[in-house]
Amino acid sequence: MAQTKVIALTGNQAAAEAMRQINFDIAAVYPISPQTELMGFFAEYVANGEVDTEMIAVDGEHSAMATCIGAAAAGARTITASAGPGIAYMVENLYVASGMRVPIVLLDVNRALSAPLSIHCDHADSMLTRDTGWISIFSENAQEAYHNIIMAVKISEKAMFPIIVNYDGYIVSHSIEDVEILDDETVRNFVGPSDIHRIPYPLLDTDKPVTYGATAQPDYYTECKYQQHVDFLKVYDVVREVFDEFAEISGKRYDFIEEYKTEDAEYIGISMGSSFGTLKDAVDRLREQGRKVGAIKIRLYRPFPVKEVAQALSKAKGVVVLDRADSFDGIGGPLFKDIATALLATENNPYLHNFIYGLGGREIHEEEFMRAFDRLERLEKGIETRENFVEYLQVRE
Amino acid sequence: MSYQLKPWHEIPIGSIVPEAGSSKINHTGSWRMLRPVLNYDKCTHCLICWIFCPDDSIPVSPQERFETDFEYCKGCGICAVECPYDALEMVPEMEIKLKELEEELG
Amino acid sequence: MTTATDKGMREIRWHGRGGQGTVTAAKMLASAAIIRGKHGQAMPEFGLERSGTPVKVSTRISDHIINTRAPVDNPEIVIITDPSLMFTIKDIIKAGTDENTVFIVNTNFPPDKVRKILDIPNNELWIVDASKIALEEFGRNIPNTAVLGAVAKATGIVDLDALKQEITEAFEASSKLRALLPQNLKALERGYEEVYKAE
Amino acid sequence: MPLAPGHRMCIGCGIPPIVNEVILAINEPVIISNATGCLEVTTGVYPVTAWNVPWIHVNFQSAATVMAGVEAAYKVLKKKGVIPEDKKIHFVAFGGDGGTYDIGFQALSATAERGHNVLYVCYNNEGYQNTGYQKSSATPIGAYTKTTPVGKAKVGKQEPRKDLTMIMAAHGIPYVAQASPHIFRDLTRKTKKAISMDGFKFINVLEPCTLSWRFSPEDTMRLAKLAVETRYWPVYEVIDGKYWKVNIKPKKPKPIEEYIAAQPRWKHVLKYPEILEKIQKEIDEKWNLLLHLEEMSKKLAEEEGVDYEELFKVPED
Repeated sequence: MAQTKVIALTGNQAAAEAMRQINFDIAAVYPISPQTELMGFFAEYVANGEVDTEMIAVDGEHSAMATCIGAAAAGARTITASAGPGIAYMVENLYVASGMRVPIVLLDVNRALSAPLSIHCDHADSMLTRDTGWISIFSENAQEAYHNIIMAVKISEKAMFPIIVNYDGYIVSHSIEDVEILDDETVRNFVGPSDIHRIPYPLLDTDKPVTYGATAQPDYYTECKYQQHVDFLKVYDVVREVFDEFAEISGKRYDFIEEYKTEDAEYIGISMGSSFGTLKDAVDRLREQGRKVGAIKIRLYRPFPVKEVAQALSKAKGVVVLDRADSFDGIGGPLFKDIATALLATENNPYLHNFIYGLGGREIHEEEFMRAFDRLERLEKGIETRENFVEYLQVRE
Repeated sequence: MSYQLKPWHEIPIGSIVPEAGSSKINHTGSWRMLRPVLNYDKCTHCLICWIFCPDDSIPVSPQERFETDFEYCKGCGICAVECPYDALEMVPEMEIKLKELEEELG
Repeated sequence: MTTATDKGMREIRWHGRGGQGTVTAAKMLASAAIIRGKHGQAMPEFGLERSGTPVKVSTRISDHIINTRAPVDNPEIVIITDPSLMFTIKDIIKAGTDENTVFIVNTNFPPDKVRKILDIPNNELWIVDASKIALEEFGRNIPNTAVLGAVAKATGIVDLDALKQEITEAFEASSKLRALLPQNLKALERGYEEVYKAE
Repeated sequence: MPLAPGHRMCIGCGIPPIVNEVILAINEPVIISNATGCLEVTTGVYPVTAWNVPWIHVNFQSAATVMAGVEAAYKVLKKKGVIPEDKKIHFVAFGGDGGTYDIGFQALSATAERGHNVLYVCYNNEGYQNTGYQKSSATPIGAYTKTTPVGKAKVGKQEPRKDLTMIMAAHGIPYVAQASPHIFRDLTRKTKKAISMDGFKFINVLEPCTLSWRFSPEDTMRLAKLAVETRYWPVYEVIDGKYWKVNIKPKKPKPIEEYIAAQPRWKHVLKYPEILEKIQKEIDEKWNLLLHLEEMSKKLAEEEGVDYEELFKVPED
């Protein structure tokens, strides 16, 4: 077990600390709120020679990801960070990175998308990445963000897929919390040293010239994608392994999902990111009223923990999915559809309802989540009816 | 242009091509309509044709130009135009093919 | 595999070289059939190939709606617009054909040579020197209109007037091609007249 | 050759000679990045590759940036001892004019400004040839493209071409040059000069396109030569954005009409004296400017006590 110390850090400071300890080879940076100060903190480490990292201040997020792809294919350990519109701008290259199977860590300090412009938190940016073939992990707080970044390096390099670590803009990134920090040596041993041969075809091995990013015609494109598809299914095992290894050094055991009082729960609420704490408080208050409610947090978002979610919902009567992004598709939020799909893996057929909340940084209170449970229960019992699967939780009428 | 189509599990990770120069499997000579015929008497082995050949179809040593590699030569004729010694002539491929066929048929 | 539930559907495959108008010819054939109230389809197989590379185009013509979008794998008719392809991509040309496949070849070779090169001793074979016609009529080796005339005669898939109408409309729509319309109509007619069925 | 046969570039394409001339001039290992375009789409066609050197393509706009990532990785891994201290690698990016003048310009400019040790070579065929010839900002005035057709209201492209070489020189990077593949000794020398300098280098190479300019494939190099002889494509180099040298000065320049007449994409302008006049004016003014810049740099060098001729010498290998 590692030496640890507890200090007060913001989410961005905790992320910068993880980056310092890992001593990434390459960090491509471009400012965008609320990510900006993270790279500012990290730049101090670079300027003071506390890390070896080549920090490249690029001309935009599209270039940030292109730089990362080049560096990662070369054989370097690579990270970048962005938010909201910046994530949208780099989406083209996210597909390239996962298609090339290069390990890269991307920190998404979750932010809403324009228009109207908002620098505040929601998960619309993450939802742009959900089909890109990146592993995606959500963090509830600064502590999880810190841990997730350390684990992400290893997951990404073992799975040979790039990985996104999400944490909520401002709510996590700019709030001070007590964070338990591992000692540098433990972290460095955990991730292992830089070596171009961590990947099978490093560009920098000029004795073995390889071609990255070829064109595939219809006779091969399907095979390339199917291989990616099959390998992405193996990510579950990789994540579990790394979670286990991390438990050994940190004493903190993570799982794909986190269940709260679901054991006997009839009605279950599901969310991701920083709102889960509020959701747990809402569950506690409803439990005080004698209501059988519980909550689930999705930590591993991609690949989606279908089996775990199905198992956790196998006895529920009703499920309310709390989406921090809208899909504008007549069906419901992105997480809602993931949960609906996961329910195909259980015999149980709970009543499913969807609320959109917390858009563009709208603060969320336990009373609002309690209202979501109330609505779910009344719908399930036939006391109320609905026109759509999805409703907004916090809109002024 | 023939290669064995491999199943998905036999291809390298990330659609990477690890075999350098493996395009040699594409015999682009099939595109050729005109064939550069070299007059060895005129050739001074200056290698100008070699540097300008878009298809890497002119095998050379530092001192010598060898016969064009017709597996790959697409027949553009740049070598014939650029040859300072007029040592190359472009002949319609069909004429050559027909002559070969006639010989074969007797 | 193409599953032609439509028994009356005519399936044609073209082999040419980029830059010689093969794709245009295939489209014109389908368009001419459409002018006559039939259903037509022409699908080039796009690759990364550049000018001069072999190109393959599928054409289907039917009295009924054509549902398939697969390339023609077992052509009833094979059209070769560039004679050198017989030497270079014979396997691709022959793929999916049998002794009932009709071949239409643009060449100045005599039939016995074509039969020998393609190894089609008994197939129905039509020959037209479309390149010569094109060179004589408008001075460039773009044999497509002459080949179209030959196809009309050899297969009866469309009538010559429909092709004339189609070519006229297509050429008149383009400022670049307008001036070449009379020569191309002549090439079409000559292709129709000069194509012959080999013994 | 760095580029193996069996690639799918057009018959008579001018790009492979440019690539080979550049890479053959470099004696140490080299890593290539490539913008999407003709070169990329015809060389790395899965499951085979024409490249005999490490090569990466990410997308249209990223050739410079991707190479910056590779170069930075090399730098840091050398510092960390992962790459041996004595291992020298050169980093070269190739892009067409679409990926360089237009969509990749922001990334190119930024990579230049950051001073990555990269040589960027633009094979400039004056249009988007990979997509079937649309106008780029390198397309000359009056030229036909699919997006600037010749009609009754408008005759080809309305604007003169952008001078990217000048723009790159304004970055003040160590080395900028224009070259023609026909003068291969010049391009080879320029490559050697470029890689001898630390920082970002840019060479703009004219690449006559047989397919879209619509000339016969055997004439590619003839046109590359004619472009220099008519002063349409001056062959010159710039050091540190301030010392200019025109490498080839045709004593009696050939008439531009000869160059234009050889290109069916452009030759209609011969019927439009006002366009022809604009073209000639652009050429003359640019030529004059270059000569003045050359004279001024000589004076500048003298003032600074710098040996002007020495500046342009290539160090012996």
